[in-house]
Parts: sequence; C-alpha cells; structure tokens
Amino acid sequence: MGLINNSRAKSPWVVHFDCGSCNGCDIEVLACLTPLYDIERFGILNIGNPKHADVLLVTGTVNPRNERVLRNVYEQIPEPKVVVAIGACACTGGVFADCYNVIQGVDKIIPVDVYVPGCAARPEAIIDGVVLGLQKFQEKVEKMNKKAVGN
Amino acid sequence: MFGMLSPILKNGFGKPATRLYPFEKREAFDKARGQLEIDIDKCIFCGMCQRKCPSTCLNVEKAASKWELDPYNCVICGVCVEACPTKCLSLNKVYRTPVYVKENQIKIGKPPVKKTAAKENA
Amino acid sequence: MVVLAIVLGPIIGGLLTGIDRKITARLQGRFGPPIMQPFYDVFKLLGKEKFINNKVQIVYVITYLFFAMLSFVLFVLGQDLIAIIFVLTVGGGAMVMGALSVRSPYSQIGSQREILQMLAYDPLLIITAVAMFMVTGSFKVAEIVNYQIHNNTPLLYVLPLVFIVLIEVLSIKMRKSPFDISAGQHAHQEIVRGVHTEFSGPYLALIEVAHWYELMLALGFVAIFFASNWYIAATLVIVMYLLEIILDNTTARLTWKWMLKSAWGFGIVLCAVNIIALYFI
Amino acid sequence: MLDTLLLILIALPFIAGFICLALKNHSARAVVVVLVSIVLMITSVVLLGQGNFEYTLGGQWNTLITYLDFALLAYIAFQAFYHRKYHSLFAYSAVIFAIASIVMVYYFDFVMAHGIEVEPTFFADQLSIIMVLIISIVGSLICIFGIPYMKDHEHHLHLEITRQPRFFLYLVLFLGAMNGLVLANNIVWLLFFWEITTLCSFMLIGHDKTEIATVNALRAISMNMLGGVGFTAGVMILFSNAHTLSLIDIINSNHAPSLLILPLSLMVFAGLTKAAQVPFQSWLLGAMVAPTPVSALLHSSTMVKAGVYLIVRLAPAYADTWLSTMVAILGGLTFVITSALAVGQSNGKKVLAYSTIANLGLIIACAGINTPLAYAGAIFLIIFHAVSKALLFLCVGTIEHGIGSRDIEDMHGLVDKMPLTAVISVIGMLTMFLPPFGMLIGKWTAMEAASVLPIVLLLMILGSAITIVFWVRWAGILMSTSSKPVKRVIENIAFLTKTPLVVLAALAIILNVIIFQVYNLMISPLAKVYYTKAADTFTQVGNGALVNTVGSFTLWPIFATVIVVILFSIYAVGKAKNSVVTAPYMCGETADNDEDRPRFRAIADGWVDYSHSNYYLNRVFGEEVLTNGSNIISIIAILVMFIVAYMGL
Amino acid sequence: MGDRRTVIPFGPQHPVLPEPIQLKLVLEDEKVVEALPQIGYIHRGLERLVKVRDFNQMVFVAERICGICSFQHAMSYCLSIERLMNIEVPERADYLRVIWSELHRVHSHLLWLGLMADAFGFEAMFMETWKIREAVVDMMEATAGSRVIISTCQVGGVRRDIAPELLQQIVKLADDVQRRVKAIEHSVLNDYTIKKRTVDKGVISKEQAWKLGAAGPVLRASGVKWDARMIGYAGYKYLNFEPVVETAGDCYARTKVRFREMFVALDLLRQAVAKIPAGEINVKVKGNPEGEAFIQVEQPRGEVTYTVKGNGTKNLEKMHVRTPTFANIPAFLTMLPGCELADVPVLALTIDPCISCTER
Amino acid sequence: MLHNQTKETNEVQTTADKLFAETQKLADNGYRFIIADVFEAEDNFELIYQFGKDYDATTLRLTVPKGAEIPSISPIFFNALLIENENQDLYGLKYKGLVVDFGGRLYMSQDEVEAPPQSMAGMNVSLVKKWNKKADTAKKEG
Ligand code: NFV
Ligand code: SF4
Ligand code: SF4
Ligand code: SF4
Repeated sequence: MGLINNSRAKSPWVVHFDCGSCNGCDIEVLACLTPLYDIERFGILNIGNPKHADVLLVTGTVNPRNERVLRNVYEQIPEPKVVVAIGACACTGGVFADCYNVIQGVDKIIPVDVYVPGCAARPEAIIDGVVLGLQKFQEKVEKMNKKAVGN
Repeated sequence: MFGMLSPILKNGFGKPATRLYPFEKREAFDKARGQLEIDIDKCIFCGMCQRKCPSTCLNVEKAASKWELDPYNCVICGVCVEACPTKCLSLNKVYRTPVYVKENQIKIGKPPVKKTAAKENA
Repeated sequence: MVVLAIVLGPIIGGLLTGIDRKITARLQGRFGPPIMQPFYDVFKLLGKEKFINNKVQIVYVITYLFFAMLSFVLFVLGQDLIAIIFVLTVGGGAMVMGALSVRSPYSQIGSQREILQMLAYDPLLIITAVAMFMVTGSFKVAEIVNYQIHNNTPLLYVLPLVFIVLIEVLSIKMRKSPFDISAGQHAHQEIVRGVHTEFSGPYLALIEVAHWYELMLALGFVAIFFASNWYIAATLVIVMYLLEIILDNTTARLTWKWMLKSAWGFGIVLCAVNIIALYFI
Repeated sequence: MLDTLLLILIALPFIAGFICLALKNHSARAVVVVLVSIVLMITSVVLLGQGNFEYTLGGQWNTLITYLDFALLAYIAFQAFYHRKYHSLFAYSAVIFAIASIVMVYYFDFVMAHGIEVEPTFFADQLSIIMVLIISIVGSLICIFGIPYMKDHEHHLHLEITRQPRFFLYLVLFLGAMNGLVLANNIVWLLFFWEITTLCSFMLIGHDKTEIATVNALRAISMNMLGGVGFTAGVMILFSNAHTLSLIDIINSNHAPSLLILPLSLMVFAGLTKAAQVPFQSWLLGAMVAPTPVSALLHSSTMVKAGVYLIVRLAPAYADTWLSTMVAILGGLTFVITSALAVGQSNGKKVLAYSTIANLGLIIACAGINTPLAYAGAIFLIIFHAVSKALLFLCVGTIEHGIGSRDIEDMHGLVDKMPLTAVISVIGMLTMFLPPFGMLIGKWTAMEAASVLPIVLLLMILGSAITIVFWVRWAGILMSTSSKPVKRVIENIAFLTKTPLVVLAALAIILNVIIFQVYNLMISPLAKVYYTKAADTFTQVGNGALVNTVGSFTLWPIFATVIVVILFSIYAVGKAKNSVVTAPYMCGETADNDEDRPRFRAIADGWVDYSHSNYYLNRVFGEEVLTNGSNIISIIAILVMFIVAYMGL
Repeated sequence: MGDRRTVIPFGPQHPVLPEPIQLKLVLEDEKVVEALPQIGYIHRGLERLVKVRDFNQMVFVAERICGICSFQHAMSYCLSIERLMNIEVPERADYLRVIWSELHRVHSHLLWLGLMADAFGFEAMFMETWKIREAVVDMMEATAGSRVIISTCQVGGVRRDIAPELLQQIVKLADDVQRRVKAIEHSVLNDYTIKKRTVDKGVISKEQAWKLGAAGPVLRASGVKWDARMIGYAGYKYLNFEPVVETAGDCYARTKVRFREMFVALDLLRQAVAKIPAGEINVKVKGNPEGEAFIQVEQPRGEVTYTVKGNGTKNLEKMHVRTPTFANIPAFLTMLPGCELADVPVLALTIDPCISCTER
Repeated sequence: MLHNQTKETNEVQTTADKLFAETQKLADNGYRFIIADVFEAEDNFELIYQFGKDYDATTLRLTVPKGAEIPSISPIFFNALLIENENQDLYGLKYKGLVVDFGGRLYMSQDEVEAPPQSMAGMNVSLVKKWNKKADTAKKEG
C-alpha cells in the first residue's frame, strides 16, 4: 500500500481539457511539456484520455455547450483525481466574465482543487499548480476508500 | 530520408535544454508583469482603476476606504497602473502562485485625507 | 527458471522501458523522467479506482497478461518458436476482443487496427522462426541456441536480411513509431489510446506489465540471433533497442496501409531472398 | 456383428430417409430422425471398438451397384435438364457430364472390367473409422438440429404443403452415402456413393426452390459432375494401367508410381472439385442459400469432406512425386486465397464458407506434403474442423432465426440478446484459431511438417495470419456489450436446437483435452502403416507434449495457464464488485447513462447513435478484386498438376 | 442489413485536437465518407461586450480573442478604431506594431509546426520546434513583459517602447531562429515519413481555394498570391516583401508556405529594426468613434476582418471579427470526404485551426 | 459609408429578392465572398455583404424587416454557410436555402441564452457576480 501511495505523487498523468480558452493558457500548458520545462521529469504525462488520467487541467471559460463535456470528462477520471483550473478564465471567467455565454469559473461546474491565476498562466505557475495538487492525493484517497466502502 | 536523425543525435549527446524548475529559477525580465500591488497609503479611492480595468476585477469603495482586487480575475494588463493618478499601483515581477482557495485581496486604507474630502464637499 | 523468468521478466522489461523513456527524452533535448518511472506508473495505476465498462473486459486483460507471461516463459524454457508465437497471438487476440467488447469508438477502431497489425507482424515472426529452422534444423529455441554454440556460427551471419525484417516486426510489436497505429505508448493519437482507451486503473497496469513480458520476448528473439556469444548477443540487443528508439524518434506515424504494404512486401521479400540465398551457401 | 454394423451405418439411413419421405406427420418424422441419429451415433462408437476390418460382399451386389449407378446418373441428368431454364450453361454442362459418365461407366463396366471382383468390398482403417465417427455423430447432430430448424424455416416461408419429407430424405440419406463412401474399398462402389452425395447436395441446395437456390444447385451439380467425370476417367485409366480397383491395393502401392500417377491426378482433381477448392469454390458458396442444416452438413462432415477424404486417402500412393508437391501448392493457394476472401465478407455464412474452403485447402496441402507428420496434421484438422465448423454453422443458423440476419454487422452485442448462442459461437470460433485448441495444433503440425516445402509453408503462414483477422473480430463483436446493466435474458430456444449446440461445443472442448489419446489411438498407427519408410511422426506424445524431430508443442503449460486465467478471472471479477461502471469514452460527449445504445451529441446538439463496423478492406480483400486473379492462378496450377502427372513425374 | 458504416465523434475532448471542436465522422473501413462539424465549445460572445466596455477597454478583450495571434487582434482592433476616428499613429508605433506582429507570426508558425508533428506522432519534432519557439516567446517577454498575451497595443499607438539594445537583440534572435529553423526545414521537408503523410493529401485547387474564401497560407499554398499585408497597413507600407506562394495546394505545400513565411517574417523583423525611426509611440485619443469601418489584416493564419460601427458614444455599437480559421473551415470540410481517418488530424492541422478565434 | 483600410469601398444598395442574383453576378465576375455583417436597429436589420477581388472590396447593403426571410447565398459561396448560421444564432435571422442548417444551434446550446438582444438585458457588470452568489448558495446547501 505504501508503495502505491508513494507512487501516486510520482506519476500524475494529466488530461488537458480546453473548455473555451483563448489558447493563451493552452499553449502554456503545452509549453510545460516541451524541453525547456519538461514536466515529464515529475512523471507527468499528457495522456489525453480521461480514463487514464489523475489530474484534469482545465483552461478557459465554461459555456453551456462545453459544460456537459467538462462534466463528462471529469466523471470519466477515476479517483483519486485532482482538478487544476488554469488561468483567469478558468478561475473566474477573466475578461469574459460578463459575456452572455460564459459561466464564471470552472468551480461552478466541478469541484476545483487548485487555482492557477494569470493571463496567461505561466508554465512555472502551472507546474507549481500541479505539484500543489499532488499534495491533495492523500485526502482524495481517503475519499475514494470511503466511497468504496459505501458501495 | 530520416531528416530528424542529426538533430536528435545532437540532442542526445548534448546537454538537455531543460531548466530544472523549481530547483533552478531564472531571473525575471525587466519588463515582466507579475502581480498587482498597491501602496494603500497613497490611494485616494478615486475609483479610476476600477473604471479603466477591462476585466472589472477591481472594486473600490470610497466610503469604506476599501480597495478590493480579485486576483483570479485580473488579467495583468497594467491598465490600472497607468490610470492611477497617485501612482500607488504597481506590477511586481513575481507571478502569483497557485492556491487551493480563491480569495479576494482586500486592502483597507486610511480614510481619505481631509483635503480631498474638503474638495468633494465643495 | 520459470519463477525467475516470471519475476525478472517484468523487472527488466520495466527498467528497459524506463531507460527507453529517458533516452527518448534526451534525444528530444529534455531531462526526462527517472528510470524507475514505469514502476511508479504501474503502482499508481494499481491504486486507482476501478473503472470498467463490463466485467468481461477483466477476463480479457487477465488472459492477455498470463499468455504474454506464458510466451516468455516458454521462450526461456527453450520451447518451440512457432508454438510461442501462437501463444503470443492468444494474448493479442484477447486484447483485440477486450477492446471490441466495449462499445466505444476509439477502442473498437483501435482493435481493428490491432488486427491489421497482427496481420502484419504475425507471418513475419513465423517466417523468422522458419528461417532459423532452415539454418539450425529445429524450431526449438534450445536447439537453435545449441546449434550456434556448437557450430560457432551466429545466425546473424547467415540471416542478416531476416534480422532487418525483425527490426520492423519489433517496431510494430512494441508499438513504436512509425507503426504506433493501434495504440501509441505516449504520443498523441488520432484514435486516442486505441485498444487501451477503455482499460483504466489496475487493468491498465496489468496490460503494461504484459507489455513488458512481450518486450522481453521480442528482445529474446533478437538475442538468439547471436547465441554463440552471450556478450555479443547482449550488445546486439542493446544496439537493436537503441535503434528502435532512434527510429521511433525520427519518423512520423504512418498508416496501416503502408504498414501492411511494407510488412507483406518488403518484409516477406527480404526474408525470401535470405532464405533462398541459404541454399547457395 | 460386422454386417449388422455396416447395414446400420450404410443402409439404415437410406431406409430411414424413405420412411421420412413417406411420413406426413411432423412429430413422427422427428421421432424417426432422432432415433436414427442416436442409433447411428451408437453404432459408430461400437465400430470404433470393433477396430479395423475388411468385409466382402458377393458379386451380385456389384451388378446391383452398376445398375443403380446408371439409374442415378440418368436421374441426375434428368434433374439438371428439368431445371435448365434457370441457368442453361450449368444445366446443360451437367447433363453432358452425366451422359458422359454414363457412357464411360457403361464402357468400363461392360467392356473393360466386366465381372471383375474386388476384395474386400469394404474395409476400415483408423481414417475410415474417424470419418464414420464424424459423419455419424456430427452429421446426426445436424440432422437433429434440422428438425426444429426446418419447422421454423417453413414457418418463415409460409409454405402451403410442407416439403420437409423430401428434405429429410436427402439429409438422412446423405449420411448413409457418406458412410458408404468412406468405408468402400471397391473404387466403383466409392464412385457410386460419390455420385449419390452429388445428387443429395443438388437436391438439398435447391430445396427452397427459389430461383437463386436452383441456379446455385445447378452450379454445384455441374461442377461436381465434372469432378465425377474426372473420377470415372481416373478409374478407367487406373484399371487399364494397374488392373486393380482396390483402394488398399493402390495405397499400399504395389505398383510403379508412374502407372498410377495419371489416374491419381484425375481422382485428386475430383477431390478438388468436391472439396470446392479454388477455382471451384463458387459452388460451395452458392450452397449457402440452402437452409442452414444443409450448409452445416455440407461444410463439416459430409460432401466436402468426401473430397478431402479421397485426397488424403490416396496420399500415400503418390508420396514423393511432383504430383504430391502440386497438390500441396494447390491446397496452400486455396488456403491463402479463401482466407483473404473471408476477410472481405460481412455475411456470416459466407465467412464460414470461405473458412471451410481455406481449412480444406490446408488439409489438402498436408496431404500434398505427404510426410507422416503432415498426415497426422491432416487428420487432426479433419476431426477438429468438422466439429467446430458444424457448431459454427448451427450457431449462425440459430442466430439467424433469432435476429433475422446472418450479417456479422448485425451481431454486435449478441451476447446480450442471445447469451447462450453467443457464448457457444465464440467458443466455436476460438477453437478455430487459438491454442490450445485442436485446429491450432493441426495447423502447427502442418506448419512444422511443411518445413520441408518452404513455398507451401509460406502460403500456410500467410493464410493462418489472415484467418486470425476474421475470427478475432467476429468473436469480438459477438461479445461486445453495453455498459448498462443488461436484463439477463434466458434464451428461448428449442430443446432439439440447444442439444446439438451444447453437445458439439462440449465435443469441441473435450476433444482437445483428450488430444493425446486421440493421437495415440487413431492417428499414430495410421501414419505408421502408410509411411513405413519415413521417420516417426512424433517422438513423444502424452504427458502434455507433442514432440517431433523439429519442434515440440507442450500443451500442459497452456492448459495450466488457461486454468490459472479462469481462476484468476473469477477472483478478479468477484473483486470488481465495487468497481464503477462507466460509459464509454466519446470525447466528452457521451450520452447519459440511460440509453442502451451509446449515443453522443453532434451537429446542432442532436443525438447521434454511435455505430461501429468492422473493417472489410474491400479494396484489398473484396471478392471482385481477388476472385478472377486467383481463379486463373489456380487453373494454371491445376494444369501444371496434370502436365506433371502426364509426364509421370 | 449489415450497416458497414462507422459513426464516431471526433472531439471535442480529443488528444490531437488542441481545441474543442467536434466532427461527426462517418467512416467506411477507415475512409471518411461524411464529416459534419459541431462548433461552439469556445463561443464566449465577446463581441457583445462592446456594449459594456468602452472602446479603450475593448482592446484588451479583442486581444484575448486568441492567445496565439493576440497582438495582431489588438492591432487590428486599434486599426479599425483609428480608421473610424481618423487617428494618425506615430511612425515608431507603426514599426513597433510590425515587430510584435512578426514575432507573433514566427511563434505561431513554429507552434503550428509542433502541433502538426504531434498530429502524426512525431514527438521529437514537436519538441524541437517548441524549443525554438521558446526563444521567440522569451523575446516577447523581454520586450513586453508577458509571454503570450503581451498587452502592448492601444488605440493611438502602442503602450511600451522597445529600447535600442533590445532591438539589436531582436536582430540577433532573428538570425539565431533563422539558422535553427533552416535546420529543421531541411529535416522536415525531406523526411520520407512526413512526405508520405502530407504530399497529395487534402489538395485544394487554385479556383477552389479562391471560391471557398480560404485565407492565408491555405490560399497561398494553392497558388493565389494574396496577402493582406500588401494593403500596407501599420508599418508594412515602409517595408518590402513578397507574399509567399506555392502551387501544389496539398498539405506539403502548406507546410512549405509556412516555413518560407517564417523566413519572410524574420526578414521583416530585421528590416523594421534597421529602419525604425525615433519618436513618440502613441498619440492622445480624444472623442468617441463614429461610423463604420472594415479592416483586413494578415494574421499568421490568414486574413482577419474587423467590422466596427460606432455611434458617437464611448461604447461601440457593433464589432464583428471574421477570422482566418472561420474562412478556412469550409475548405477543411471539403478536404475531408474521401480521406483516411489517420489523415483527419493532419488535414485539420494544415489549416492551422484556431477555434477560439473562430467562435470568439 | 463603409471605410475600408485605404479607400472607400464601392457599395451597391440592393434588396432581399435581388440579393441572390447580385451575388451570382459577383461570383461570375471572379469575386469571392468575405463576410456578412448585421447591424440591428429598432425593427429592421441592416445587412452588409463583403466581396473581394484582388485587393478591392465590394459591398452589398440591404435592409430587411425583422422576421423576414433572407435568401441564403451559401449555394453560391459555400463559405457563407458559417456566417449565415451564426447570424441565425445570434440575431434570430432566418435564412432559406442554407446548405447545412444548424437551426440556431451553431454556437448556442441553451434556449435561455439564445440570441441575446442588443440591450444585453440581464448582464451583470458589477464585481459581485451572479454566478458567485449562486455558487455560494449551492455550497451552503450541499
Ligand atoms: N484572427 C485570428 Fe487567429 C485565427 N484563426 C490567427 O492567426 O489565431 Ni488564434
Ligand atoms: S486566462 Fe487569459 S490567456 Fe488564459 S485563456 Fe483566459 S484569456 Fe486566455
Ligand atoms: S486609481 Fe489609484 S488612487 Fe484611485 S482608487 Fe485606484 S488605486 Fe486608488
Ligand atoms: S492589471 Fe488589468 S486586469 Fe488587473 S486589475 Fe489592473 S486593470 Fe484590472
């Protein structure tokens, strides 16, 4: 069990969902993968498939059309999972908060664990954000176990 | 045929380009825009910053001498800094760190000095 | 021996995968993950919540794992190559059926491509075995090894073209670019994760372990090309592995059509030429 | 004892067939068929206990057979002529072939070989006994399956008067003819039974009396009659060259091979037509239009097996000749071509048909390789193929009646609708291509045997890789299920339908477990008898391993692994109680979990049903693409075979 | 009986699509027989913000239409307002706008190349290109203070100046990038596997491209010599360059066009630095915009059009942006039927889609 | 008058019935369609269609009453389809003859936010936002 718990923080696989970002934060998320930042150092892989992921990176404003997608992607990530909202848009809606088709913040739709501010959020901040999220795994595991017992 | 062969071999024998953040941080650029700071003592709660902000993330309440920033809504454009008549706003070079819980940054200043108050009364 | 194979197989396989990832990162100018990363991944996956689509999936995964294990064990025991390849197809077939059992677009498309992939590498693998038989007079790994030790003629000398074909076969089997068409190891795929799409958590971990066994088996195939000297064989394996990694990093993913064409055209012709040449030596 | 057995095996089906014809009552007919079937099964097992034998009948029987032969051929000619309006080419050619046969038989029986006595009339070695077992057990099960099936079938057709009596006449009679065929030693007798099977297949294929059925029946009869002519010619040349009509005599080869080779090649040719090898595959495909029991019978235990039987039976006689090599190549070609053709088909029965032809090709290739190992492989394949293929055909028939389609694309998720049938079908499919099942062992044996003939080996390798394609995907989609908890349905299928399915499935599995016993008891002695000069087939059998001089197949680890997998699966599935059942991944647009079929949202937020089809790669594996070229290649190969034979190589 | 067609969703959450867009694909084997898009996953409705933000604030909203071509959006918006209000922008500001525009073009094309490589599973190339891009992005941070959204444009000019030393560094950067891109260009354009995946894929003829209203590299790769920069807005009127044209109209040609455009952009950077005059960088803006204006600007992906209408108050009455991707989607949709599933991402990437631009 | 980048565009006033024919004429003359815009007034829409040939632009301008049907030019210019669908979404215009009709669902998913009127009624511009409040209440309840 200890081995497994230790491994969790060493191998967080992320799935990135762009739910209406302007691409600014998007490309910064991708920039994290590139040689200069190389988040694979921490075992982070951009896995692309929610069913394999541990961490959901959300960028952008939520709108009624992608809200259901966001929810679906979130549901398809097995526990323990962590959600990181990246950028002003994902945290609160940013400059677009007042638009008619914008839901102000990802946390209105799914529980968010870490907020990464910035417009666009810098790659360093994103790395910090994921690392911060990893510290929540323990708590999440307990939640998961409780859920399993509940079933 | 294999065009990428030489670049990758070069990479392979060279040193990785990776900057080992967080163990190795680099100097911020001179012009870097990090986070918004206020010298609340200088603020006169004129509300100029609030009106100019494209993201409506500032809230200035003159009556309560309150200057409130939603840092998770701020897009770090620096318009408020330019607009502020007393130059009490500034952008530092350190970007804001991620958090678990969003909180607004609230600064309560001294009530505006009499001079301004007097002007307003007049 | 059996126990050793079962235990050491995945450990070495995992380590090799870790080294692969590190080297790949280096070739891309990155720092790369720690060597032990594959183990972290697997252990983490084991601790994840169990997500399934249906219970049959589990059976397929287990079949895949145990038959991959079995094929490696049989190899270590020096058994018949053709039998080993057949056992390997059970695993492959289980994977395909597992992916097909879920009504999920990418999983099912992935499995169709996986079938084509099997179609591409299966005959080549058997032909490789046949070529070895042509030289050594036996399909048994043990005999093939013995033959080389006794006659001191490594197979590589007489079967160089077949060896080249084996490189392609291994690329396909190890899901490396340009043949990562049914399920990529890391790269982004037009069919998401192909056959692996619907397997998650512990089941994905088992698949990963099974893949390590297969990797070991594949490298075993390489090793017996130079069984007369185990040091050279080891070097050969390492060189081959590096070659695969470099190939992976210098090519774009190609389509299944190209894969079939190259396997059935290029592969079979090369093997045939080599085998015909045997008659003249 | 022996005569009773023979009487039961050969004559009883004839008698029972005519009883069926006479009985107008469905249940009575059902009772007769079931009884005959059971009797046949028991008798065949008793025959197995009896062991090898020879049996001679008096000369008057020979005369009777001669006259019956004339009647038979005339009837065939009449039938073909009668149906000429459907497809004149096939009809007239069949008539011509039949008349030619009559002339030849007349010349042969009354001029060339008048009053020749052949001893023994019947004989049985292990091969014959195996064939009898297959025919009597598998064939009978199919007949039983036919009872409820035909009732249903006619129900669908809304027939006024039932045609079942005639149907069962030919169905049951077929078994008798087959038994006669595989037990005959006198080649004239063999030829007679051979023609009976031709007639039966004609009647059965055309049973539905639709235009397409009749056309296909005509095609079948014309091709088979062509083979019959070849056979007759072969017999004539054989007699004039070697003055013998006894099979035993030919096989044991007391004659110079050069004398035998031309007649043998003609007989092999007859075998190729009957086994529907390329380029004659079209008749067997056309036979699909017949009711499923017919297809099952034709494909598994009778008809095509007659062709294979003849080729395998004669194999020792032409060992070590070029003819043999050509036979191997022809078989290998058919194996590759028809396997590839099967990939392009979505019609379930067509896939089965092509796969049958492919496997027959493999068997024939084994016969052509003509070593003891290959011989063993051929017999393995004959046994396991018969069981598995019969099972699969019956499954498709059941499925067809269940869902109203025999198209593979309509069978997605069948396990939810017809769990028992689906599971049995999948078992059937797995036994076709995966270890540790017998077909695979046969294939392995064949491959190792083919290592002496690299070109054939190459064909086998390619073919066997291709077969995986269509089996895996078919089996895969049968077992695809919805992620919703499905209502457990208990399949409502008739007892007489279920029984054959279950028995065959059990047979398919049990035979694998006792494969060593089967080998030791039945196959090994055969190879020893016919290949005295060559080395032993397997140096060691039993203890879980088949070991030959070039390789070995250790079965016990596979069995062990299977058991481990089963145990572990039970454990893991049990543990998976708490796991979360999720909807499939649809790029984030998965529908809510309450629909049985997965859906997603697409253009303008509308719902779209997800659907998936297998790849058929018609631009590579389509019938149009492959058929012509492959026909030409194989015709050339057959010509080469004749040339080789003619030159007496 | 026996439907042999596969109907699948491609997107919105899909690893090869950096942005959410969905294609409903109908496949036969792997051949696409029908493709219908669903967009709207990024629609924010920001054009309507003109009602509540004044025209100065809108610069920053327009800039955030897209994080890749952000500066050019801000510039286009400013150009259109300046056109309405008849503002003459100082020459230095014009030059600075060119510099930042072209930096954006280079970074955008490099980014595209990386994503393209990712689309056909060429991870090493993705890493290479993004490594080079990082240098460009660093330059943006050095000159403007932020990596992607640089917020330096304003109505009437620019907000920040670039110091002379930095300008020299830009030239150095241009040389450096030129060298490194040249190396990559060689690898990419001669690679067997890449050629296999791009040559003769998604061919669009010259007439088709024009009629379908394709824009930017897609248009030019089909042999149409059309580049909005030739109109001569901002500083482009002072500089000389030729639009890049290729004729094959396939994915390979589009790749080539983008490579050559990068070199043109680097050249423009050098020219601009050489010619840039000293002086003011912005003028004071008085009054409110009134009237209608229609502006065409060449962005990395092609021509963007801004239509604005002012009514004399500080809020505009209408702003409408038509972006290059919006113009290229019809071309993309005509490329799809008949291609292979494996080509879908490649075709998608060759129009360099930017959905956030498209949907605004 | 529409201001183009460097010069004024040539502008043609037209009506809804003639739109299609005019467009066809332009198409025959080698023009391409660039974009269509909508300006909303009290009770009518003003539509402008931009066409381009080389670096020249031509504008078709027409006024239609609200609720009127407008002929789609997407059969002539396939690329008009997106903008026409967009206008259906955002302004509630009706086009007839669209090659692919998204039925007002190109961008929008929910009826509540469908085609927001120009007045932007219901938009909250202050710092304290409606969603925040909603979320807070939700948090308290759940
Ligand atoms: N306008 C604009 Fe674009 C688009 N499409 C531009 O190059 O990137 Ni997001
Ligand atoms: S936070 Fe800024 S950069 Fe990020 S998506 Fe939103 S507008 Fe773009
Ligand atoms: S503009 Fe400056 S002085 Fe006025 S309220 Fe804002 S911070 Fe205070
Ligand atoms: S930096 Fe920009 S967004 Fe942030 S508070 Fe100031 S004006 Fe508002």
